[in-house]
Amino acid sequence: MADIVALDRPLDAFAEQAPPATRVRGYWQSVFYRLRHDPVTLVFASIVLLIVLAALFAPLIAPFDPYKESIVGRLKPFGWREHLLGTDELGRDMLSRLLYGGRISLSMGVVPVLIATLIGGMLGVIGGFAGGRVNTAIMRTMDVFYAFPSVLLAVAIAGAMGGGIGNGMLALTLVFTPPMCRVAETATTQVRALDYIEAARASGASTAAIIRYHVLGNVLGPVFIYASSLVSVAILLASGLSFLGLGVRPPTPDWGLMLSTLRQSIYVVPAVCAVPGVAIFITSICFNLVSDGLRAAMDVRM
Amino acid sequence: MAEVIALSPALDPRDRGGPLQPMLIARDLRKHFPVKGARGKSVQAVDGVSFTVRKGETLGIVGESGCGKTTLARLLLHLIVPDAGELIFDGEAVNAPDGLSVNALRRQVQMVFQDSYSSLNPRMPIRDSVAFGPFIQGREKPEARNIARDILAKVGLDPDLFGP
Amino acid sequence: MTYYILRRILYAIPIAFGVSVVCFSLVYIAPGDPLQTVMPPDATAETIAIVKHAYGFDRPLPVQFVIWLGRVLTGDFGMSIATRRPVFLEVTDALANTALLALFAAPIAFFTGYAMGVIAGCFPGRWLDRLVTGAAVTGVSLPNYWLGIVLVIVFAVQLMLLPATGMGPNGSTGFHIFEWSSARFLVLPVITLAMIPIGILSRTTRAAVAEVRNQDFVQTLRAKGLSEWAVTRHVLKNSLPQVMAVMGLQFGYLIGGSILVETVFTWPGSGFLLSKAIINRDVPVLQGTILTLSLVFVATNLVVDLLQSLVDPRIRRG
Amino acid sequence: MAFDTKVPDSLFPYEISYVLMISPCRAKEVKYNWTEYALHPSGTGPYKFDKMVPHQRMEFVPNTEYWDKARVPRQDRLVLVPMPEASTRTAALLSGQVDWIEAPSPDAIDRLKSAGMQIITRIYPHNWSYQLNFVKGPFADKRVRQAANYALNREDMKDLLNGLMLEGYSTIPPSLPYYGHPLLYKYDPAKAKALLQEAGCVPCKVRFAISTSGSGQMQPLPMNELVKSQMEAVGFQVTLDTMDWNALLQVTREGVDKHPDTDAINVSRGSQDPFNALIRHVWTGAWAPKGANWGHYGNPAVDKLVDDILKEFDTAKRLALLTKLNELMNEEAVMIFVAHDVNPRALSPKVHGFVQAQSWFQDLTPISLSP
Repeated sequence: MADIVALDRPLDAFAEQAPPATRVRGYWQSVFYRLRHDPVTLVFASIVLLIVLAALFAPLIAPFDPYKESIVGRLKPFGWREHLLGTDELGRDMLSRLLYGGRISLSMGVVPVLIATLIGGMLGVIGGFAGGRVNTAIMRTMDVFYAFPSVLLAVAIAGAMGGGIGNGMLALTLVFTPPMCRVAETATTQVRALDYIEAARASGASTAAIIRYHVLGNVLGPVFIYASSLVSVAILLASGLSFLGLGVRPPTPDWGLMLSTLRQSIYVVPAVCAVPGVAIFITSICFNLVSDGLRAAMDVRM
Repeated sequence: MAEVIALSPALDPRDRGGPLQPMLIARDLRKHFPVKGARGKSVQAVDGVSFTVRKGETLGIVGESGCGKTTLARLLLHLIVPDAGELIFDGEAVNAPDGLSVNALRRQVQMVFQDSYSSLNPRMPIRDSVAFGPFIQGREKPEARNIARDILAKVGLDPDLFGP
Repeated sequence: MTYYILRRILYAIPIAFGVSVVCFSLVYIAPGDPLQTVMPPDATAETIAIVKHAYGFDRPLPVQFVIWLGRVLTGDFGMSIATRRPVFLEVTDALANTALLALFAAPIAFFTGYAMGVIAGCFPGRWLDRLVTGAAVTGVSLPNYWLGIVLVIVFAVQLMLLPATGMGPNGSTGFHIFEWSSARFLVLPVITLAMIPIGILSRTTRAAVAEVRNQDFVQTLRAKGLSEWAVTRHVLKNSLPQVMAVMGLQFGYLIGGSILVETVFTWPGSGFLLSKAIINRDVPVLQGTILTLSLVFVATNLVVDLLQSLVDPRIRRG
Repeated sequence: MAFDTKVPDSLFPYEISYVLMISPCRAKEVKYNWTEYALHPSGTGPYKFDKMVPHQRMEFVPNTEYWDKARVPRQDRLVLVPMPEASTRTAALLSGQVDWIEAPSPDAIDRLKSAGMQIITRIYPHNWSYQLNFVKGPFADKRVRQAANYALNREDMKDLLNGLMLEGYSTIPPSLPYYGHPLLYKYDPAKAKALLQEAGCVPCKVRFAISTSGSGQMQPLPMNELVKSQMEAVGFQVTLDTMDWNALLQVTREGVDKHPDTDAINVSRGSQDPFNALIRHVWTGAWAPKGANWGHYGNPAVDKLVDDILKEFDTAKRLALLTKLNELMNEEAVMIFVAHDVNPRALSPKVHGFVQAQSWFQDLTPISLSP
């Protein structure tokens, strides 16, 4: 009987040698687990966090009032009278303007991506799930906007409407909605064709329940990864619009606009004039690297 | 139909029709798909299929790909509505006014898919996939989870390994 | 095969139509009444009446659209407010100059980007891969118009090696590509323009090559005893379609998205024309340039689409 | 040749230089197609049009048969290249691509000098100021106008522009014969605050229409930001409506009726001759859109003075009247006076023979280039 018993419960033989049962992680825990063990992404994620916090708490940490001019203190190099990063063409403190400017540059970059993710994502899921005429209608309109290179579409809309933060953000949202919708639609159509959707329907789940529990979970991954990669593109595009005078109006601080107005004084204090450019570069490269890290952590093949 | 079943398995309290009532009876099931473009012509996926499956019996349906096996399976679960024909599940007509509601049918019937990779939601722990059925049929989350844990244990899977 | 080409072309026509609708509406989303945006500020009342009739501003919107589309198809994009020259003339001259930049920037970007991507893809994880990935992500994250300014300061002003601005010693008409006196004007703009496509292309190629290398058929090739070099050749062929799609898109961006670089270098291309149109509130030029550039973008995408199907038989059955 | 004017106008000889003429036979030749005419103009000046590449360059060659042999140009070819961006112009000069640039940005002056460039400046009839809205809004009250003038620290503005300007206390620079002794609004913030209190305009909300760039506009963005901060220090609340040069010109032409909420426009004006310098800003006959009196300033005393000037053909007497008009305009503070441009130019060391005139027009013929 003994061997029968053994046969009866073959698993036990292995149980003792198997390592202690590792804690079972849900999908999101495993993503964070992988992220925690990826030093490169952690470093850049903390830099991004630092930048966002610095912009958020600009009023508290900015050493000077970003709008206070002092003609005597015009275009001074780094470190001139506690102006760590020097002063701009009107003698305003560069560090303070950089912090306050961060608010606008970041929001002009991040907000349109968020809105585009919401609208584009929703349209994509609806189009992907409904299929048929609805899908064609949505996707073909998106294709029309897809036909414009992103810079061109942003410039066309902001240019026609006359610039300003609101128009700039609207233009960027319109630029990012089509690609976001396309990513969501592709992900949704792939998911919809999988068997567990049919299994869910077979267990009596309504379409809403299916979308909520099965579709969204799987679509959010690729959508979120793609959105994170769009942020750095958005920041560059937003600063480009300001550079062309289509974004923020003076005297409001914004990295793109500061870069443009400081072009005139590049011979007096080249380092100070480079500061906004460096800020744009660091922010966008950090967002890019964090996005790559996220993709590696989340995009787990079965 | 009158032969006596050998000693029937232990009575299951939910067994409505009694041990002798065939589990599933299909009578003249029909499902045709209109062909886009060519009006009038249609693909006769399932045309007048009838069979009976008794309790404890296993029915195998064999056919080349595209002969309507999957369509038939979907018809049995009412995932697609048959054009004609009748479905009797454990003595009650499915989707008939006095018979078994489709939702009730769904509680007792499920599909098992060929490709295991696509039959489980990768973003959901196994225990939650198992608990999804009872949860969607109205059970509270904790209760559904316990049901899932019991089932996993019953089939020899250690529940702790399959869900946080 | 021809059925597939026909279908792609038919598919592109509604897109082009959609693009023209968007461009048509640009006049209406501009603040102020459309007539004011299309007329020079000091136009006399009588010319305003003529134009009002020509544009048919008094007619219902769809009719106006048809009139506008009819005129656009015959090449009449209206008059530029700033220079009173026919917009079509302005746009075509400018487009030729932008195309020249793109024709130089594209091969450089595609070759460098592809080479970097392949190297990174074939040696994943090694220091070479990290170096290439680092360079690629830098290229993508750099604001290229700022890079342009820095390059001008360094190479033109400090070192006086290259010209700072403009196109050729005697303008675009006297531009002879094969003489160094003209070609030297291309160097800085092309480098600046190529930065982003190099970054994007090397990242895409690296991902495509890495992915193909993981596929089972690569193991079987090795099992059959093919040399590593032969295996790589197979890998490259299989990763090409995906890379080509991105190349097509990037070429379109080089043509359509070069507004910032051209503004920094005052390169008389369509991008610079667009930035001037914005500054002068010259809506007809804005509209005409954007319509032309996006139609070119649609055309390049279509061509790449067809090329891609040549390379990858699977798509042909599509 | 006789010109008969509809109304007696003693200043007409001054204004004739502003009337631009086209040769009728060439116009007929190109069948009045102005695009064609632009490519084949004709004229009798010291330079001959050689060719033009739209948006990029225009090239001239000397007109050897010019009637005044002394002024036949001493260059082989004169090429004009439009570059809207000041930093691009500076880079073009420093990289040796061009030999002469207009209006370098003030901050680039030191770098240009260190590269051996000649920086040429000279006061000329130019006025960087704000034309005010006399119909609706705070500036209808003279005290508010005077307060705005007292609020400005023009020395600071000069530092901002690296010295490239003359403090502006009147519509015209002191070098003009009919400047006289106008009331000067030296920097006096206390007086400005007091005037605002007295006028009961606290805080005094005003909206300025300004441009991002434009001919004669000097460095509009930084200058306007400085004016805004100085005026706000005394109790004004300034909103800057930034638009591009063409849009601002349109606002200027259309006049105050079409833009009631705009309290001032920042458009630089040439003050070449008495009419353009003074009269057109304050004469009721020049109300926009007909003339340049944007804010519809109307004052019977001024109108009478203008009529006397136009009827006075004796230059000495007319000069006295003009001086009286300038002093009256200052007393009335018809504008916010800020600065006079010095028309800065940067020339490569190889350029010789250029003498900058006190005018918007310059004589390029004597210029020569050493190898």
